[in-house]
Amino acid sequence: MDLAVIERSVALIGAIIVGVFASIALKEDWHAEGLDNNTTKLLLGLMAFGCIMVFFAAIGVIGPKG
Amino acid sequence: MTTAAVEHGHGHGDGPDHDDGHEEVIYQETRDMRLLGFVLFLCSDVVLFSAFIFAYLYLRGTIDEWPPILNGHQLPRLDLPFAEFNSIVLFGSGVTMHHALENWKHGKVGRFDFFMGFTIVLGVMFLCGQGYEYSHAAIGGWSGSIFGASFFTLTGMHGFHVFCGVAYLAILWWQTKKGHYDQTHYFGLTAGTLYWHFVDVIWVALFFLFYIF
Amino acid sequence: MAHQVTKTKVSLGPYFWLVTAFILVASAIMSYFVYASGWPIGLPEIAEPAPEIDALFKFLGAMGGTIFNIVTGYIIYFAIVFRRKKSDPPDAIGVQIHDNPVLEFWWTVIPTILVVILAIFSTVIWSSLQNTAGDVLTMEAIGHQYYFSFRYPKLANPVNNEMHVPVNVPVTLHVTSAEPGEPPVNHGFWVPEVRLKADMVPGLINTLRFTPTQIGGPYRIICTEFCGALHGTMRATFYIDSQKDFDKWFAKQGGSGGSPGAGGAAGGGAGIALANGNADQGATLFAAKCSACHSVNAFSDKKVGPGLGKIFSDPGHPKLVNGTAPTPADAAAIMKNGYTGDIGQMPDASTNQITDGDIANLVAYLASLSKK
Amino acid sequence: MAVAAPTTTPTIPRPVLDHIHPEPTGFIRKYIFSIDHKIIAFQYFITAGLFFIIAGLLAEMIRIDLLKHTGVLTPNVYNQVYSVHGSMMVWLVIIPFVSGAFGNFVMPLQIGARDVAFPWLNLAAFWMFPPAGLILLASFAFGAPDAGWTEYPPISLQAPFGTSMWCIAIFLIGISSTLTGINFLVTIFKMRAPGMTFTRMPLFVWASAATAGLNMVATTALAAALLALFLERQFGVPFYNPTKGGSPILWQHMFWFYSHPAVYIMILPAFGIISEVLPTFSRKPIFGYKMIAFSSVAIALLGFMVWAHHMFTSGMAPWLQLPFMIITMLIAIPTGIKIFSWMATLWGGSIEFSAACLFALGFLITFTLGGVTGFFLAAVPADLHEHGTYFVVGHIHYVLYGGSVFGIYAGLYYWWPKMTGRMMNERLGQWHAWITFVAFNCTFLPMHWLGLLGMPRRVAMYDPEFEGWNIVVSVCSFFLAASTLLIMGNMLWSFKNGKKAGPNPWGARTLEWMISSPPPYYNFKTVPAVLAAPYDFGNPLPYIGLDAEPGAMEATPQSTTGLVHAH
Repeated sequence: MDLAVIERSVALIGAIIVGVFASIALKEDWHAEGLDNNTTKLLLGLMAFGCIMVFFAAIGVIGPKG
Repeated sequence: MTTAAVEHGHGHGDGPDHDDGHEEVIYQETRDMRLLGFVLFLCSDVVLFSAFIFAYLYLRGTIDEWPPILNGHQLPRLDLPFAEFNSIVLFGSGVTMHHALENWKHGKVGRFDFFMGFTIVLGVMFLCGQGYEYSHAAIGGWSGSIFGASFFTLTGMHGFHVFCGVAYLAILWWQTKKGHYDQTHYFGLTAGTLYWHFVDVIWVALFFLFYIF
Repeated sequence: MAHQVTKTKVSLGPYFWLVTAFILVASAIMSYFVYASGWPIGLPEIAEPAPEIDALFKFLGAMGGTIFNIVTGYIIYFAIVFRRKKSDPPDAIGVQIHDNPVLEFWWTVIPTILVVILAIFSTVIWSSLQNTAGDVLTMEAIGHQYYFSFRYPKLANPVNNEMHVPVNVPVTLHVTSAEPGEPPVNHGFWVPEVRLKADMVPGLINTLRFTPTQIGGPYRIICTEFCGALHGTMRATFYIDSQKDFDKWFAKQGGSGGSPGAGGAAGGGAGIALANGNADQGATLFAAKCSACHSVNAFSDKKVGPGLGKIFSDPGHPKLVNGTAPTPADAAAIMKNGYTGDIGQMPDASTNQITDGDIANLVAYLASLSKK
Repeated sequence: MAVAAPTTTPTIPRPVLDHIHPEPTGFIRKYIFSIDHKIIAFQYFITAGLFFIIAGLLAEMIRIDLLKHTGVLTPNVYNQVYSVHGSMMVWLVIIPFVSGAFGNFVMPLQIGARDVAFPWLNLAAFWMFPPAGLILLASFAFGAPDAGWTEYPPISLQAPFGTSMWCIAIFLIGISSTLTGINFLVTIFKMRAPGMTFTRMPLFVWASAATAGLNMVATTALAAALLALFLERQFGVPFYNPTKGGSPILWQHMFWFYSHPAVYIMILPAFGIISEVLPTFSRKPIFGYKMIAFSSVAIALLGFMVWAHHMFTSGMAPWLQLPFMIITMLIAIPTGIKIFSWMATLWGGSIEFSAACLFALGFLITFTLGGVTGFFLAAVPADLHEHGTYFVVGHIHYVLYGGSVFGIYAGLYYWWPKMTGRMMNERLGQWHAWITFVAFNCTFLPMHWLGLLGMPRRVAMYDPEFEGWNIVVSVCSFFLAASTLLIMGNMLWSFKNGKKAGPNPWGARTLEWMISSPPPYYNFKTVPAVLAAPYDFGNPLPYIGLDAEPGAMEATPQSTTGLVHAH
């Protein structure tokens, strides 16, 4: 139980940090062209989405109830 | 290969062999092909995971309530808080890897080393986390139920990919020490970064499907 | 392209239109025979929806045949007319056209129209297969390695390898495979004369709906999914009986009189519902209540009363009640009301202290004995 | 790659000129582990050819068993024989032939490349193929797979260890196909000769591209299905076993999601071959180039959306049957466009009945019949009668034998001179074509009626009333097998006595005919620039900067069919 709280708070903070950095990286690369950059943009974007998901899971908005 | 190719170019005396741009052209053309090939490889790998994800959703659709019943009692959900923590470990490694590549591009080798090491450490942490998860996921084991089957198979495949990724990054790191890459010729690092991001994104899907959905 | 389009117009080839006419006429004649004859299947249509499905087959046969005639006809014609002749110079070349938008438009549009027609036709017939209205006889077919068994309502035990249905009674057939304990394997249920088929998948129930229209049989029930070494031998027989014959057969199986299709006819003689009799409980009851006077051997093995081992299957068994060989209904009636006649006497149920439920179980037990 | 060079990348308007490795010396590197696409293609030819013989003999065992309605072999043996026959023909014969052999040999030559993009990957892909075949054959020692080439669970879960070996073998083939697909796609996208726009590519290249895409995407889905089956068989991981909560239908979905596109993996290259052979031998531009090219892609795309038409009877949700039926029927439209365009290519031509051309014509007829019976199977109510019967067996052989294998024969007779530098005996080839065509139809046409009258497939014994037709089928199948000896003999004959082919015996116009036969190690001394699509007979060849082999650029070919007495 305790452990869960710690995990959640770490995840929460981490999600914010990682999400922000991912978004910044995304913004920097936004105008970069080429197959590698475009793929990177797609993947980074999906990863940022993952961070958002973790964020909401950590504050208990999404996830199995009960 | 490039050097061999150049010799061959000389052998047949085609094209501007002696201008300095020649090797560079060969390098760029080879790089473009490898990049396209690598991205196509990632696409087919996506299909591999998609097929198992389809299997998981299909099996999940065959029963009324999830998780399934095993030996009379319903299986528990997985440990969400820990999964959140572990996910952030992996996603964080994605960001550090991105910064490692950026620093390499700008010639900041010291910071490259820092982020590269950071990435590998996080990758290993994630793998250990998965080991912990496996050890206390009380869902009846791999062959117990369709839950265990799909969970351990999918995350196992993903874990295998992460393991390969860590090894790959380590090799790349070693190669940079050997001077395989310079500030403008670093395709290996690009491929490594793409692969690592790919592994992260697969985990995004798995995290949602097994812990949230 | 324009000049090339006009170029194609000049001299399509000698007798081109004659050949075209021939191909079309041949296709028309062929289509006529497809519709006139039993082609392409040529098996009797013993149930709805066989006629509808055959109509689709005939349409497919006519359409496909026509397409095939056109392609083959022109290929042979072109091959003959445009072959390189010995007289031609070795560097002879063909007409240098690249395409013909008009032609390509039409040979894209016409097949599309055909596909749409076929899709609509198929969909209509498909929907006629889906209608669930008015199923009267709902029964179950189960695949085993390597035989079929059939469960009827109000029939305690499944019938093996023989499926009887009354004519003109809509049937809803649930098919599945492998009862618990058996190795689970797929089977298929197919009666070619009905044109319907469903896979028998363990843990899954598929449904076929049809209405027998022709009294007859035996027809083949064929397993169409590979189910093991002897898959090829897995057959059962399928009969469409008149209601009367069906009831007789059904009663023989131990079904208490009246068709299971007749919607809850009074189950069994003396109004006892025999359908849910349990043979095992019957066996214990028999040991306790009946074995003093009755053996479980042939009729001739007489204690106080006759042996009942083969009461439903032994032709030598005397007619007891209504001039027919004993049916479960008769047996139930005798247990209920007692018997007094040329082969002795038997007290009634109240004297023997057996309930209607007991009677159902005993009848089921006797039925199971008679099957051995 | 350790190249220190200026950061500026001069853009030179040409593809990879120097993407060529030095010619190896020494037998092993040259012929066994060569990375030359031509040698690898030969290795595919030989290996797939051997497997073709074995699988053909298995087929004859099937027909021998069915000579008697009680069966001749024991049912267990029979089931293993037909299952391995199907698996081998699909994965070890046709797919390696069309993409491994023809794709490898012809495609790089036709786009003016010196090799495929990743020669080492090519080598690796090939060397997964013979072991896979050997594993599959070795499974006979452990109780070979017996549930057909589809290996439906749950019965395939109860089969002996051979079925696990089947999983491993097919998994290997799958990896090999995926790698080949990636390799070919990159080659076609990145290594075309300058000026060879997409609409100037030969149609076989278009077909190879579509096939490569299918290989790359679909095959990994099969890998997943096989992995799950293997895990369930060996470790009891429940995916398919209904008694442990799995679903047999899941396998059918995952298997057919690959195996229906696989049908197009097998037939699209054959389409490409026909599109090369017909223009050459009717001395005409292919009719409706764009339509044929795009229809290949359309077929490939639609091919992903029809897999469940194999499952109309297996208990999907009924409403799902309609979309799959309709999309399946839609595939008839691009296919029809191809057939009609090929007919129009014949029109007004100067048709030379070489063996290759005869096989191409035979292909048109048999494949059309296969397509027509495809309509029968696509319509759900009709399929309820035909599913799992010999009608399906007849249909699949019309599209795979009458389609793919006829295409392979046509391609063999067409490109053999380019591969070996020697001609085959045309007369013998024409006899081969005619005998094969007749024997083929007599063998597989009656199967349709057998199926409609109630003969299920995968049976070691059957109802007595079908014995007559089965004897006919079996006898004809023996002739069909015998006809294969003709082409084998022809190849051996040509190695010894075949007359020198010269660079361009057929007077064809695609790039591979512009260089000597067999092509030199590096294919093209100088990579030519391409000015137009290749099929304009009568016009000068649309290539510049090509120091062509003498004789290649002549407009007048010497005719080699013997029907025309040239020069």
